[in-house]
Amino acid sequence: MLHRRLTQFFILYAAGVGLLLAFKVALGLSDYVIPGPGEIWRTGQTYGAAYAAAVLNTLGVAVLGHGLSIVLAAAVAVIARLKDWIGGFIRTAAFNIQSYPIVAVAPILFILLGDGLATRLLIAALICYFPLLLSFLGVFSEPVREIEHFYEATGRMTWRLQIKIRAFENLQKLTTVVVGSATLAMVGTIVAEFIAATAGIGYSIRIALYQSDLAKILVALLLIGVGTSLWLVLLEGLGAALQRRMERP
Amino acid sequence: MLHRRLTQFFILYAAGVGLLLAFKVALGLSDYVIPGPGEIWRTGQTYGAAYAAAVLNTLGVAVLGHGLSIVLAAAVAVIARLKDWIGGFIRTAAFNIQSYPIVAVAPILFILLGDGLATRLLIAALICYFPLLLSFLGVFSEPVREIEHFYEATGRMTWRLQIKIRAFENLQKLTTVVVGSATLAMVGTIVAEFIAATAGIGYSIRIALYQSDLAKILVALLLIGVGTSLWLVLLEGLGAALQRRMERP
Amino acid sequence: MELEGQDIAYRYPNAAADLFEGLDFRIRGPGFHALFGPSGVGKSTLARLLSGSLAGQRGRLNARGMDRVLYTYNLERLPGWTTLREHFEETASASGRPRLETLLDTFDIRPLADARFPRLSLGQQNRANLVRYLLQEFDLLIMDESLANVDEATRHRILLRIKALFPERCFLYISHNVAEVARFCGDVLVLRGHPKRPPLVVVPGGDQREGAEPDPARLERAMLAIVHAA
Amino acid sequence: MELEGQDIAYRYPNAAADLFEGLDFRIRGPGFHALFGPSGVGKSTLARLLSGSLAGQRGRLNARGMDRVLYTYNLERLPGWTTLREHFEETASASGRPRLETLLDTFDIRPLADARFPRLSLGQQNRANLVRYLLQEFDLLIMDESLANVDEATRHRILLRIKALFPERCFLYISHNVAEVARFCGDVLVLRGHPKRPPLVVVPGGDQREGAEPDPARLERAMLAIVHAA
Amino acid sequence: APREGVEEIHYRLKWLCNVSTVGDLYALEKGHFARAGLRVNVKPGGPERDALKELELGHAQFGVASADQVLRAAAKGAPLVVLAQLFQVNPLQWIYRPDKSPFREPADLRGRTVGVTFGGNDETILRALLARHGIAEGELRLFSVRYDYTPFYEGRVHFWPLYINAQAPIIGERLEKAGEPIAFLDPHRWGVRFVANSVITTREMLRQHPRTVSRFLAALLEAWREALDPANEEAAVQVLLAADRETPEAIVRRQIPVTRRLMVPEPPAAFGRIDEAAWRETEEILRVQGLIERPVDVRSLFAENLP
Ligand SMILES: Nc1ncnc2c1ncn2[C@@H]1O[C@H](COP(=O)(O)OP(=O)(O)OP(=O)(O)O)[C@@H](O)[C@H]1O
Ligand SMILES: Nc1ncnc2c1ncn2[C@@H]1O[C@H](COP(=O)(O)OP(=O)(O)OP(=O)(O)O)[C@@H](O)[C@H]1O
Ligand SMILES: [Mg+2]
Ligand SMILES: [Mg+2]
Repeated sequence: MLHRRLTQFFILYAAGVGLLLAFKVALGLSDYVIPGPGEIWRTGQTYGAAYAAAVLNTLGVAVLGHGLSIVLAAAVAVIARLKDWIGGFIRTAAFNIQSYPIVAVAPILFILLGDGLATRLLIAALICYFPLLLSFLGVFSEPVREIEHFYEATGRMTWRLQIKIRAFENLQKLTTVVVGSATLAMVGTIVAEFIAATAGIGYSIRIALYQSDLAKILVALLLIGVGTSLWLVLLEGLGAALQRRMERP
Repeated sequence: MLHRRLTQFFILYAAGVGLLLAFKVALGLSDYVIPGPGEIWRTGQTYGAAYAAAVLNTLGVAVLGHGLSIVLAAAVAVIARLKDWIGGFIRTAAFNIQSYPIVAVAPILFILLGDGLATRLLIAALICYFPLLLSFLGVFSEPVREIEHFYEATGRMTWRLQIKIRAFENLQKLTTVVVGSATLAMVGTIVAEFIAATAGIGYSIRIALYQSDLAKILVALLLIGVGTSLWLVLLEGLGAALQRRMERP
Repeated sequence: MELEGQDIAYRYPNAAADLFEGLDFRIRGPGFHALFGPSGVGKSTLARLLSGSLAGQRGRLNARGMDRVLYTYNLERLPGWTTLREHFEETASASGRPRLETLLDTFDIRPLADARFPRLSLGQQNRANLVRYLLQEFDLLIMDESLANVDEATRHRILLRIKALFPERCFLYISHNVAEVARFCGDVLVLRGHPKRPPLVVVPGGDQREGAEPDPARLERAMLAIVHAA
Repeated sequence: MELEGQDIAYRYPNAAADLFEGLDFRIRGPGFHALFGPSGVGKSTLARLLSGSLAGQRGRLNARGMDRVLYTYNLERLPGWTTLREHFEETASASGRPRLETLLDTFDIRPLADARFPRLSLGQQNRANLVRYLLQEFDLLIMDESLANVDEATRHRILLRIKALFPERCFLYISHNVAEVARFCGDVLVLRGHPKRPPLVVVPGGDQREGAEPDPARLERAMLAIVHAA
Repeated sequence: APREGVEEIHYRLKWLCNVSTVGDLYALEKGHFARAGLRVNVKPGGPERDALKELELGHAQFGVASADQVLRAAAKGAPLVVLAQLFQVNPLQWIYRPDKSPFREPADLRGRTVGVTFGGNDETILRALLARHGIAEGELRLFSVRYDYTPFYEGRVHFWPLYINAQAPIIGERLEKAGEPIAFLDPHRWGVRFVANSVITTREMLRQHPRTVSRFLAALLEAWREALDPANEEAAVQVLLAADRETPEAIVRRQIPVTRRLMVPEPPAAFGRIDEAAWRETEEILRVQGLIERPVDVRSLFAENLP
């Protein structure tokens, strides 16, 4: 699994870089527009170790942010699933806030929360929670009549039970979304670092952009890809194990 | 519906601005950190019309980008749902690309595609397609045995039919996600404008950010919120109509 | 205890015509009664109206001492995350819990008590579902084809035991098995297809009890009456 | 045409013991046969093995002229986006299409032809599902409680019509209704619970045809034999 | 925990750690702050950061901001005090290829495409330059600049803004390697004096802790002076390399002399000198372009009689 994922990623990455280089050769672009393979290689050697450490750093925050956004999305979805005014209000809030670009909201967040880890985590979580929210909302607001009827009829239905039933019946869908949203946590963290950190791979990318150094960016993308692949494989393993446990006969 | 959505949004917005102003008064902050109501009002009068036009401009691109990303997500999900190597490959590709922050990839996109509308649309679509993909993937890869059995048994199953069955059975979930992802298209477009446009509300926000002009940002957020609300209500109406049509007895 | 319907009518939203109208009936408890009629005539609909899980009927429904009406149908599922026993114990009412062990034997699902619902066979699913309803408090339990996928021997044993275990309750049994309905039920409410008048007639059934033998002649008569009415 | 099983055994993954083992049987076509047995004994499992929708059995299955085996069960659903008629017309095989109108009448669903599946009553759903299978090409059709929720009169009419319309095909009918199985089926394969040996016995049924009256004595005998075997 | 008698202070920079912050880093590394009895937390800035807001909110006690930020804030009533002016010459310049788009005087901009960050101070500076030399905006094309240099590399944009001390050595080296001649348009040479980074604190801080302010400022300016002293260049390089692992040593060695030229006034002892005339000019540019709504008395911004 891990092996396959990584192989696939390397093929993909090689194809991407190959395409860029082909462009370079075809249009006769000079090294400052698209760096040559030699420069990419040298940059990798020089910055590889430091960037790998930065990616690990970022991954750490991303894992936290992902957890936070799962909790956040679940909480919001549970309320927003209600058909009444409060539910509509929370839905409106969640949807509208999402349409604000984080860069526009970030200054306000910094004003309100300061610039500790909290703000960075929150930015990462805000970027990652919304797709989770959408799926949770879809799953949590669709009744499973054949199971719920009994609890309704006997007056035993609670909102927690309802959520549990619907989540369980859609376990596979939820696992797909939760695992997939991990990559969003990654990008969320990187963006947060990009805006306001002094560590992590997002910070390195920021500097590389400032220095107009595409070779560095390509090295960073490689390491982000490897890090993400590792994390996804881990999460998928966990998801599959959970599903097996929950669905055992 | 529209009325309620807008009311809810205005309450929300007023609460947000109220909170900021409370902060201002409590800490005795200058107009530079948090603008006073008078300045917000004047800014609204001065820039309101121009910003509203910019929001409309952005909405137009967002609608296109949303459509594009629905098509993209559906296409990727249809392939990625396969259990074989190709499916895994596409999944890896889709997931890994998603973990790249768009700011890091944008320079490469500009090199490859130039900085016309195409690039902007693509960035908007890239930001918005992934949550769609996750949900589509979840829905498309979970069999509906009671319906599919017949087609499997009689050798009539095609991939298109399979998708159709699974999509239809999960119509409500899909509608939720498609409607909800519209706001992501909005934010995607704004980010694209932020990175590389000379029009649209994202561009205006960028200038306001450079000028540290929170009043302008607040006016922009108000108009984005109104625009998004209108669009969401429209989409929800469409979604509900479609669902009624599809599920009529 | 009694549930009386006067001039009951119902039309599905979007439907062009009433599914039924002018229904008059009286379900008297305690007792084990049946609701019978051809497929599609509206039995499930009427049952859901009686239990309140469907609303919108016209006419008057009067309940006297029959307030807790439960409706169960054969497609219901138990949650997949617990074993049957855990589910039963969690959901049983205080008064129902002591009955659990007896019911496990009556329904022949003791060997399945530690299994989870999704892997059960159809008949096993039917039985597990019915057991949990019998652990509840109720005045009237409407069983909509609840034992349709259970073999006859087990089903008959179950019906007789239910009648013995719950002498104070009222049941409305929906089934397509004429012989069974005629043999085990008190009143058989026969819902009739469209042009027939009156739309509902009541035929007395054999109402056989545990240990008693059915009277073949009476049974034959009841069966004929039911088939004739439907 | 013939489907023969020798020493068939099956165990569910994760299960502690074989569900059944040492099954020997022969299903001869053309003909209308039954698979009978108590709930949970493994009828559905065996049917899915025969049709190939479940794999992993031990022993040997030999088909002679019985290659197209279809399995249908009563929980199947039709897609919700078309009317019944559209679905039937879309999915019918070339040879099946001419039978459509006859089947609509036989199954009494002509008035529902323009309705969509989800709003049908249970028995209507059963019938719609079976109709589409009868529009297919097949050598053997296994019907797993496919008419379980249809009223007796309609069901009997349907069974007789099927036998008349498909004299060249083979059917395996799974039902819990002893009387019906004994009356309409040729061979009744009785699958027996665990300790009993042999695990499967074949009892000849009444095999009644359209227009012919059942022979009460023969039927009585068949019923007793089946009940005794199960 | 801070030692007895040591004050904890937050100092927010304008940008990420690079050559423009060498003195700040030097002060930290070489113990200038510590010797002044201060425990300073030097916090790098960033794109969406605003040191002035943090000062007002009390998240920081000192900060670095550009003059346009300061004037904008002052015009809106922010209670700020300018303690020292770091850059004597604004480092913002435009890179161009003299062979393809030669530049002898501002009139040569006519018909060219010039990159600006809309809303950024490069836009303000360019507009001031155009106004000063009587060039109408319609006579050239403005190109919206963001992260990516490709439009300049591809020759679609002729003049591209950058920081001459930090970015030019990097970008320049790359173009030189490709054999392309480069040159820089310096608005300062063409009469636009637009003040860049300064060290700022709040009025309240100055009133309540005047001694802390003067100790901080003295330590900081001393550190800057030493860091930019050619004699200490090796030490400055090492300090920078330790803080900024992303810039190669060779580049850092080229960045420092450029920075020195922009920052060190005559005489060198007056490091941090506040150029009041330049501030006036900056204020006027902002006012003329409508970027501040009311005039600011620049004198009132400057700290007087520090103990
Ligand atoms: N996936 C599974 N894993 C383990 N055991 C299973 C699984 N599916 C079914 N069983 C068990 O296998 C046995 C046979 O099931 P099957 O559905 O074949 O019975 P059946 O004869 O069709 O019963 P019914 O008449 O109630 O439909 C049952 O006891 C059931 O609990
Ligand atoms: N939502 C609906 N809208 C319109 N018609 C409906 C709807 N639900 C059911 N019907 C129709 O109402 C009629 C009665 O349905 P109902 O399920 O009550 O029948 P039933 O007597 O229980 O039949 P069966 O014995 O087959 O279960 C059927 O003809 C069915 O097609
Ligand atoms: Mg029914
Ligand atoms: Mg079965």
